[in-house]
Amino acid sequence: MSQAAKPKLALYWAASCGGCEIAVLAVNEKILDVAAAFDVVLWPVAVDAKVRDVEKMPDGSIDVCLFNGGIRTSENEYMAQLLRRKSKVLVAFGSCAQEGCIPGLANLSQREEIFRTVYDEGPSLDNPAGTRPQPQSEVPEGTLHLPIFYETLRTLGQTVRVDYYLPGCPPEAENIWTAVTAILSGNLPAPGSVIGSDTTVCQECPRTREEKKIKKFYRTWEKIPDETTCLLEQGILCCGIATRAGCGALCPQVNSPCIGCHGPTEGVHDYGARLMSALASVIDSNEPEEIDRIIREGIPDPVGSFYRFSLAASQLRRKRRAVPA
Amino acid sequence: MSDNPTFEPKILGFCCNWCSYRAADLAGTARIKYPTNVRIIRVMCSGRIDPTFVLNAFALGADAVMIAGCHPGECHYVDQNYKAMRRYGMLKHTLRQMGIEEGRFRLVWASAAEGQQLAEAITQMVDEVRKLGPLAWAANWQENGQRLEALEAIVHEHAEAMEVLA
Amino acid sequence: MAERLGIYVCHCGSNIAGTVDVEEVARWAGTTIRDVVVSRDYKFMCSSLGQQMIEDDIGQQKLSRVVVAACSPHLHEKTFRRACANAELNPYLCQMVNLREHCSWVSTDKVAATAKAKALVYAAAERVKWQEPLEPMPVKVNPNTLVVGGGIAGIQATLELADAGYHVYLVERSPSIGGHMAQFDKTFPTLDCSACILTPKMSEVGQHENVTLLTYSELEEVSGSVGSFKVKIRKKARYVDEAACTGCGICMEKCPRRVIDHDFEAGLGYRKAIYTPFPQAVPRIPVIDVASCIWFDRGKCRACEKLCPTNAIALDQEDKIIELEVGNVILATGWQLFDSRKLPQFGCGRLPNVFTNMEFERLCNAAGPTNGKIVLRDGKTEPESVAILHCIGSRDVNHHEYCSAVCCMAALKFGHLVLEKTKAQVYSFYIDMRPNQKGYEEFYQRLLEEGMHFVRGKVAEVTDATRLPAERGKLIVQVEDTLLGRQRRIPVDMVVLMGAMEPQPDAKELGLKCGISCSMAGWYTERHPKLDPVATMTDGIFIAGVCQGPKDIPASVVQGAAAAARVQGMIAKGTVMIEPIVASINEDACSGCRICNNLCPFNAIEFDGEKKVSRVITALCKGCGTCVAACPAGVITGAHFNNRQILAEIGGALWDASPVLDDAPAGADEPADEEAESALSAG
Amino acid sequence: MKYAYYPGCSLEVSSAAYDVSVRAVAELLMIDLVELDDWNCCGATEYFSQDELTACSVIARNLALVEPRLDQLIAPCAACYLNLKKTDRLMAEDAVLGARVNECLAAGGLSYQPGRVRVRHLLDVIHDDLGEAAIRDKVVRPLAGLRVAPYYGCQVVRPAADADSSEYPMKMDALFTWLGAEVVHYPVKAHCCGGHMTQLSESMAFELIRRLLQSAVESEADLILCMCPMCQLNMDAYQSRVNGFFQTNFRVPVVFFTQVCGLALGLEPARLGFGKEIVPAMPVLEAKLGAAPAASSR
Repeated sequence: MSQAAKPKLALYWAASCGGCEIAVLAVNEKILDVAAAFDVVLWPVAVDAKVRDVEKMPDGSIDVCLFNGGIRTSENEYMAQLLRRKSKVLVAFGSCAQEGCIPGLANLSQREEIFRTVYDEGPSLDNPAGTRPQPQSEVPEGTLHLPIFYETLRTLGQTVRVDYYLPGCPPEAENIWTAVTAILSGNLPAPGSVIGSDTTVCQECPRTREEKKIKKFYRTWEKIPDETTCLLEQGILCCGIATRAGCGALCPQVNSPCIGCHGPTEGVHDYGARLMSALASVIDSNEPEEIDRIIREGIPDPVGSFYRFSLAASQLRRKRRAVPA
Repeated sequence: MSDNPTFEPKILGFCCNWCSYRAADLAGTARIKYPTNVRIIRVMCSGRIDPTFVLNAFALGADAVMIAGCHPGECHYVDQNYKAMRRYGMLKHTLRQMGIEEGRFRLVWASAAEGQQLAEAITQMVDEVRKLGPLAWAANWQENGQRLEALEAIVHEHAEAMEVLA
Repeated sequence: MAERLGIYVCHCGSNIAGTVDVEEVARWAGTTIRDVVVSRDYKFMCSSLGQQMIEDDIGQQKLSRVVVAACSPHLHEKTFRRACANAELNPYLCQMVNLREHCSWVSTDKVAATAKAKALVYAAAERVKWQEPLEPMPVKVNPNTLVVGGGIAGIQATLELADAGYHVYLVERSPSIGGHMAQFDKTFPTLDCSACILTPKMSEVGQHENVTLLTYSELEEVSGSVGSFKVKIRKKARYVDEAACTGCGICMEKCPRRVIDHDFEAGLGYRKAIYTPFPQAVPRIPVIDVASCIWFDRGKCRACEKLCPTNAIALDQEDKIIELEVGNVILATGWQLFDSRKLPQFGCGRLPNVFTNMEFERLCNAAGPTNGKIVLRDGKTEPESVAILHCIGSRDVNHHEYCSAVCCMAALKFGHLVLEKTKAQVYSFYIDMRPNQKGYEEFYQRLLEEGMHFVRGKVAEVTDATRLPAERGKLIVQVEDTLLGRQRRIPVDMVVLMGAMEPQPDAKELGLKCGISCSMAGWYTERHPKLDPVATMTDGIFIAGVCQGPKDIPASVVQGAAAAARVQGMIAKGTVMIEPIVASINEDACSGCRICNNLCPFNAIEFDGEKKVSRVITALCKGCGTCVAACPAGVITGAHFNNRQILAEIGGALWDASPVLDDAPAGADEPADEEAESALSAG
Repeated sequence: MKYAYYPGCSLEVSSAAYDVSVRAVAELLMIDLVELDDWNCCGATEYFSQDELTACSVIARNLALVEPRLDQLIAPCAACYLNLKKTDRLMAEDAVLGARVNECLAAGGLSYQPGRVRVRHLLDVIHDDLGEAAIRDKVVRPLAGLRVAPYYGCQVVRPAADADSSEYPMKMDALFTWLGAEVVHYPVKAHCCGGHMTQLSESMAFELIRRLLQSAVESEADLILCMCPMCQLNMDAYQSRVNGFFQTNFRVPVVFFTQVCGLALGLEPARLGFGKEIVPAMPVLEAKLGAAPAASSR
């Protein structure tokens, strides 16, 4: 198979932790097959290719681009636009690109708050001058620019057209491999769809399930759940009921509730809404006051609990910016 | 408080087929007047109301959302309105954290005979939301003007870099 | 392929057009909403011409969806669905917009109302695009009927059905059928004896081969729906074996415990601890009143048991729950009498010679405690003057605002009976005289001629505080005679309070069991106050008699017959079509989390332990959609109310609210905004 | 139990007996009365017929004087009771009036939030807040054999029906049954006592008073029990003139219910203001109950 004939692959890392990059390597020796199968044109952490090389390529000349991370800065957005233009198939790789993930929870704060924490109040900071990065700074050689930090973190899908989504924080190696081979073999689902199971984690969860009634929600540190029965039935907020299967119920297997990194199943408009609706429905009380108490005491941080991975992709996307006093 | 007196809130109302929707019908037949701000959507039961609908309404620019069902214990489907009550509590809790005032999301009960009561509840809510002012949710997503400049700056710098190389 | 929408905006004469600019709405819809191919306004859409117009358009314009903006779907949805069906368009592809009840009638500002109307139309148009063709589900109508309440209305309904050859289960709470009518002496305006016209009907019910009579029984539970209800009846322990009892009456004769009869005799007469309410009771099988029976009180006696010739006494009997299957239910649960002690100024319960209307009925009744003699509380003195006070508890903002309908005529009847049976003067104290049915006005005239005195005024008080020697020992009626414009004090020997009819105390509870609602006053709500008075909002549940509102015997009989006729119609049809609005679970995607399992009050969701998935039992599903909203995986769909449809409706309703963004993309998976694109294409 | 106390002018002079007996009985029943400091006129009938704002302001001042820690005010005089209640209600119903009244109060550095103070009558406090058991338990000298006619008048029971039924009140009847008295059937218990008619048309006033006395005599009552200074004054002070006017010879003692109540609770007549009435009550009381035995009295 000649070099030229190899399909071109690009991997990019925007606003994310880097776990996705490691996940790619977690396919272990198969990575060699990847290398053999593809001509990797861009992968900042692994190969020495420059953005300008990409810019020089004709549009649509990259066959597959695995894009991880959300859109937090103007640079992220620029790269997203660029890689969209240059790629035939753009894959939102992992939770950050798909629905914002943990960085998306920053949408609960105002940009100014974030800066204050990062540049002024961080315990490890020494910044008496209160220096902040500036989008523009004049130097003898001329004007230098830094990317600007957006008010709101957006998902890749909210920024450019995305062909496929690969869920997970990070995606599991085997799912990555399935996706890659699918792309290679060319038998792909409809554009815009998520490559993964169409049911939820419960199906992969070995625990026994009964009808549900919840009188109190426990936080994970509040009790050690029994190993065999459904965590939710024990009052532990397990997101498995609403979360796309594919991980093999990793967390419940080790007696820890699903936190929802695979996001919602097909056709769901708002992941958190599914959880809220389902959990509220099985609260075992008809007294408004008691209901409020059960919710307040058991779920002190509702957004963090229901939208841990999907706030940026949720219908409201972020906390209100001009919050009234 | 709204600084704009001419502000007419847009409120979405969800009514159950058996009690509250009929209460609204009764308000009509009895020619009871109330503000035009509420647009009613019919579902079979308040138990059908999915938080997704409420969030969707807010995201699409509703200033407030009202849910109306049969009185507790009088649900046409025995006790499904209690599920609505629970979801209301849950969603209210989340909306608080998202910065949406309680006055913008209400759950009211109205039996088929309570056209007057429903009309009053609507009037009251409209007044309250008028005071709260517009919500205009999507405005929260806007970046300030710097965004396009910044993108252009990157494009420009990269272009320069190319020239240097060339 | 894009849908082809037709939008039809109704003027409803001026009902809608008066407040909403309907031409504008139609014009706007035609030019603004995507996929609309025709948009018309018309004077009366529900008229045959209006329907014809829609049908023609569907044919000629190849419409695939229809939106009718007119009145409440509860009024005309069926009409327009039928029109669509006539034009071979699936009826469920038609959506109504409630412009009249929800917009024009409740608004005054035409501009605002028109804007609201547009939003409502937009919502329906967006929704209807996602609606799917559905087929109603046929259900066989069980020909058996349940009638609740053995008063005259229930009796009439029962006999109509039974005579037509259909089986009826008649459930009556008290030991005998007959209801209040059995307590009366004469009936206005014809003055024929109540018992003479009622008892034959009662015994006919008792003997009818098509009637299963369940007295001393109460409706416990109703499940299922039109055509196939399942009902549970509690048959209270009678302590008498109905099969064995011949109704000879020896037990009642020998029972040593005599108690005041507060029910049938309104406290004026006595009955035994084992009793039938009255001699002509149907069935003639007595019951033991546990509260007054010596055996149940002290554990001795058993006289009835010892003396019963057929050993029918069964002191160890217990309540029984009977389960029945019926196709339709008729509620004829009647009324109770207003407690006149709530108006202490009239002395009821305080001044001995103040009587309630029911007490007076018993006084007049030849079979009553005084054998029909009208006498004072002492049981012997004939009154020389009688005052009859109208509107006690009715037409009174402190109690019931409604007019109790029958009291005027009953008062005239009482007046006549007093004049006929005694030499007394009779006074009627009324607010308005309302004898408004066939022969009633004539009866009023007759009483005027017979010399009954009519004083127009609401009585202030009835007191025994006398001022003049002549007043000694009398009851003084203090009243403002509004025709004379004078205060008057009228001394009388006897006062009769015309207490109002009020809803049964448990009417609401029973209504809930059957899924029907009560008016603010507590009467059952009919489907339509004028055009559908005996049907209710719940198919297969009908109402008849006073439980629907105060009315007299003829009116109750009419309703009983009407309800029976409606039921016969259902039975004749054989099958009813029920709305295909049900939930369904996509089993391939269901993970068996079992959140939904506990949510259905009708047990329509079963869990398949084998496949580990949940499943909806369509026959039991009533389509509330609670499970649809609860499913965390979003794999339950509610027919005709699915997420797509409702979200589209929301989007439409807010078409003018969604702000145009100059910056961030409006929604997920949309290409970035042009500005940014262009900025980049510079590179 | 602590209640604010508003005696009103009558109880200082013409109806002093009411005041002392109210205080004595309240003390014994452990009803702690905190008299308003610097209370003023209740407006009587006149103020309201003059100008509503003035009337409300004058009356509201008294409500404003109720200590923050207290939320109930006892006013034994029927007129005071009615006016205080009426003012509170008007202020609540008409926000504008409420605001204007508060402007006036502000001048004196006071303010009143409608609904803050619940105006009560001692009768319904004893009947509702203490109740049968507590009262029966306190009786040391049952009123056995004493035939009393409870008279309620108009202002306490009308228009506000919360103290007792406005059509046919019964709480005093109940109280005196608990105290062991024979409560006679007194159908005119809520009829008119003539009120100010004594000043406008004696003939009418006297006829109204006559009816009350007449009914008491017919039901062989030993005395009439009042809860309003005006009623007591009309029936007691005018009784001889009524006799003169109608050629009758009524001698029906008319006293305040708290006075007789006090006797049953074992208080000495002296502490209950007996002797101030014009038709003396002691003779009949002693005849029926025996001379107040010092031993059992407190």
